[in-house]
Amino acid sequence: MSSAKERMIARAAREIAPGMVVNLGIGLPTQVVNHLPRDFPVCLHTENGMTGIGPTLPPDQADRNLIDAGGSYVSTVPGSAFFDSATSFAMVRSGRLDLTMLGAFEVSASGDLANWKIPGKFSPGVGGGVELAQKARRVVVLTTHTDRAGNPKLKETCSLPLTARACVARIFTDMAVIDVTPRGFVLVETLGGIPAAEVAEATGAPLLLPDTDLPEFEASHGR
Amino acid sequence: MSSAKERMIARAAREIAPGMVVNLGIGLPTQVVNHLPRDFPVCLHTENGMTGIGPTLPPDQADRNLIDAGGSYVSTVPGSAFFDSATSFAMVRSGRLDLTMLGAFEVSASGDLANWKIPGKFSPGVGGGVELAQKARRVVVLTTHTDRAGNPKLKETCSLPLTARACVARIFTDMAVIDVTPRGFVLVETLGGIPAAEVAEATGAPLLLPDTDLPEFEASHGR
Amino acid sequence: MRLPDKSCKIASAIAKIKPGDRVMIGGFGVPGTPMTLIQALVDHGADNLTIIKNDANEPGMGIDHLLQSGQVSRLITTHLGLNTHAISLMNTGQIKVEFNAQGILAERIRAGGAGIGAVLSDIGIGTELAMGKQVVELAGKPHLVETALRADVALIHADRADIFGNLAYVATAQNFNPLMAMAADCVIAETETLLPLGGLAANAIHTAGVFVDHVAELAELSKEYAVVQR
Amino acid sequence: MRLPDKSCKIASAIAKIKPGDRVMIGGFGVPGTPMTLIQALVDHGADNLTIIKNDANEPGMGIDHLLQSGQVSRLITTHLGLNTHAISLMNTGQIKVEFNAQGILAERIRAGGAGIGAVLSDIGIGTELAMGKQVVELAGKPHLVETALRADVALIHADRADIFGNLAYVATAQNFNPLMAMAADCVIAETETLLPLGGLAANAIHTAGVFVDHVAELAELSKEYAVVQR
Repeated sequence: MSSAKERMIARAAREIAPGMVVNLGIGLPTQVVNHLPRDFPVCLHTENGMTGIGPTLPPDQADRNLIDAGGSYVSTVPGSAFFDSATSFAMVRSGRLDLTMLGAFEVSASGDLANWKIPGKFSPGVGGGVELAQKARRVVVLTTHTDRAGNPKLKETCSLPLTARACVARIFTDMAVIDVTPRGFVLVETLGGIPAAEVAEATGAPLLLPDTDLPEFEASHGR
Repeated sequence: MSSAKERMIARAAREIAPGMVVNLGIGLPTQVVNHLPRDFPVCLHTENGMTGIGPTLPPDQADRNLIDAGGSYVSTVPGSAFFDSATSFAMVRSGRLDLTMLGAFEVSASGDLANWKIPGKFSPGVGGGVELAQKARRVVVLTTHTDRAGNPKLKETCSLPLTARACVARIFTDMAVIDVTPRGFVLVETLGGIPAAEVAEATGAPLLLPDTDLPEFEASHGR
Repeated sequence: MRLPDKSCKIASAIAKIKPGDRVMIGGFGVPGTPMTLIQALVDHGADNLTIIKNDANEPGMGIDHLLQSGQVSRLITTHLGLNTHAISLMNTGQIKVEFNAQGILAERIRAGGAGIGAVLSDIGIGTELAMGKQVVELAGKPHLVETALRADVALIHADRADIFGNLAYVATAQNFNPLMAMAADCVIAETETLLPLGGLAANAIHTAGVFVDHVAELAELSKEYAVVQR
Repeated sequence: MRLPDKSCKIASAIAKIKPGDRVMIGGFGVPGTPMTLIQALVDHGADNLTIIKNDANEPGMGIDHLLQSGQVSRLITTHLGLNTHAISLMNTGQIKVEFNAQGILAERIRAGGAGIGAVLSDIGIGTELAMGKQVVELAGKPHLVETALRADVALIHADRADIFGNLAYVATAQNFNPLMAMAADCVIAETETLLPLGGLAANAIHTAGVFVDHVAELAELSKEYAVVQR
């Protein structure tokens, strides 16, 4: 993985405050867990029916009945609990998730998220993403700033089918940290010396600058 | 208890077929269990969250956490299960109760049941009775044929607030067994030599006679 | 990663309850009724409460203490049959009582806990329980809109718990507890035994700790928890 | 009183499935998927089935066998991401696929199992998931009517069971199994271990036997139950 992506993931890990209940979406978000201190007080939730996820395991150490929603073999921690799918989403919809980190195809300047369908190309179904996006108390996105063709993934409005409207609070990319505010995208931090103008250039909607100096990413978990 | 009531209860016990799931309402119905053979294959359900009820226990043998919906201390049998109140009524509403036996203030000739409220006199709340009456696959009633003042409890229409409409299939009284049919009340059996005319006299709606000879109650469980 | 510690003192947890709050209280009869949390709420004194509980216990027991102390203005319940005192307060207009069919009360609370707005049910159609309720046609048949119930605080009784708030119940002490433990902004559980993390088997947990905000071990079981002598 | 014995042979239980039936199948990925019951349904051959399952497993595993054999005409699911074969059948119109949000599929099945007509939910409002659904206002806010789902038959995988059909699951093999085990007219469970009555602790049962019609012990675990090597 590129070091920019690694730094993005490490920076996103700092979004997790002690005591939170957190769901890490499939893909880049799952890797955030590797950047948490070993004794960090947090409860990880997976929508297939578990709280208290422990480290992922290689096949030879795996329990055939113990996976996360992405199909990875995981482990327990002291205090883990198992439950059915209705209970799992009861947690999500009733507001017991403090934070979810999701991937994205597109995010709009009003916080709309599109991450489940590209008509004619990719339509595997929505899974648990709609409820996570719509109901977690805070939704942040981890994504490359642009797609493989260099087109911006942060846009004025989404062109793809939506996962949920006005749900994203913050976006971590391989270039910057960007907040979604009532005024649109606001640049919070840039990555390792990338000029703000370059971030704005790669963003498909106006990018406001904060009044204060822009900090740069710190890669370590600063607590 | 009068021997007529005892015979009514013993006769009602014969309504329970092997393999059934049965809920016995508070009062007379609860006593039906005493008339089942010891090894009879049946699953008793109580709406406060248990299947596989065993015999009631005196206080000195009771488990403080193990009661039925009427507050009696009960016991388990091998295979008993405990669950929450939502699951308990899921069983009821989704049709997993083969039979419920309920008490009654009034039953109408169309099978309406009133058993929870006497305005101005008695209004403790409906409890689980509505769902049992409306959703058990078969609802039978155990009741004295008349109230203490001698007024019929089987009537053309109910005057008290209803528990559920058109739910009662059969009524066991201290005088007779009576079916609720599309044509109204039909006498099925009489108790110990009571003439059909006397049963009809005590009934507040037309009582049809079957085409065949009327059998009398058998008190023993005839299997 | 380790799971956070939510163990607490009962009085400090109960102190969060404000006058006018909606309070769910577990239990069906004695089993599962959090007698000690109820006593702490009496000591705390918050009034004008709406209590949501299956039944009103018996005179001199459980939530009857809250009725005696005048802290309750409204009761959402299914049956008061064993508490003549509660029936008397209702009949004289000193408390407002809303009766629900028992399974519908359970579903409404579960819906609140599940983040669902309402359930559509045909229970009570054609009876006075249907009065005043919104009706929606479903496949040509009328259904009642049974709206979700949530509370500010839920008071729960568990048999065993760990310090993250994972709970296990026994026998018929389960009843409304697992439902109410999902359906309040602040969930306070008393437990007969409090265990360290890992003390409960992950497959035998009835309420996941994610739903629970505070858990307190009972120092002793008062006589109200005992078998009722009738 | 004793509880009835519901133990059975798999083939005779599966023989009750008819062409055109709606069949719920537990599992999320491999854990909890009743691989042996699925194979028996392939052997049985009933076609034109509507399958209700969280996901379509992977090519050559689980319900993909039913897709391969052409027995499925419709699939109600949440995600096909790991089964390219299922996606291809969908894209070429050989099967109809209805996607649900995962938690809404769970609630719809639970509602079917709970004898509830529908739940009202705001999930998916403003997205294409809301298209074609009845809308009801609740406290001034639009909610979608998510109708209950029931099936003719449910196929369930348990870790342990007793002969009355009380079931217990392990780890993340629970998922949709306890919900589907409530929501079908005929519920068939396979179990890794079948115990006599009393073999399961009454407090640690996940699905009460009242919901289950037939229970069969697995003679062996095929390789499809094993850890997937990727």
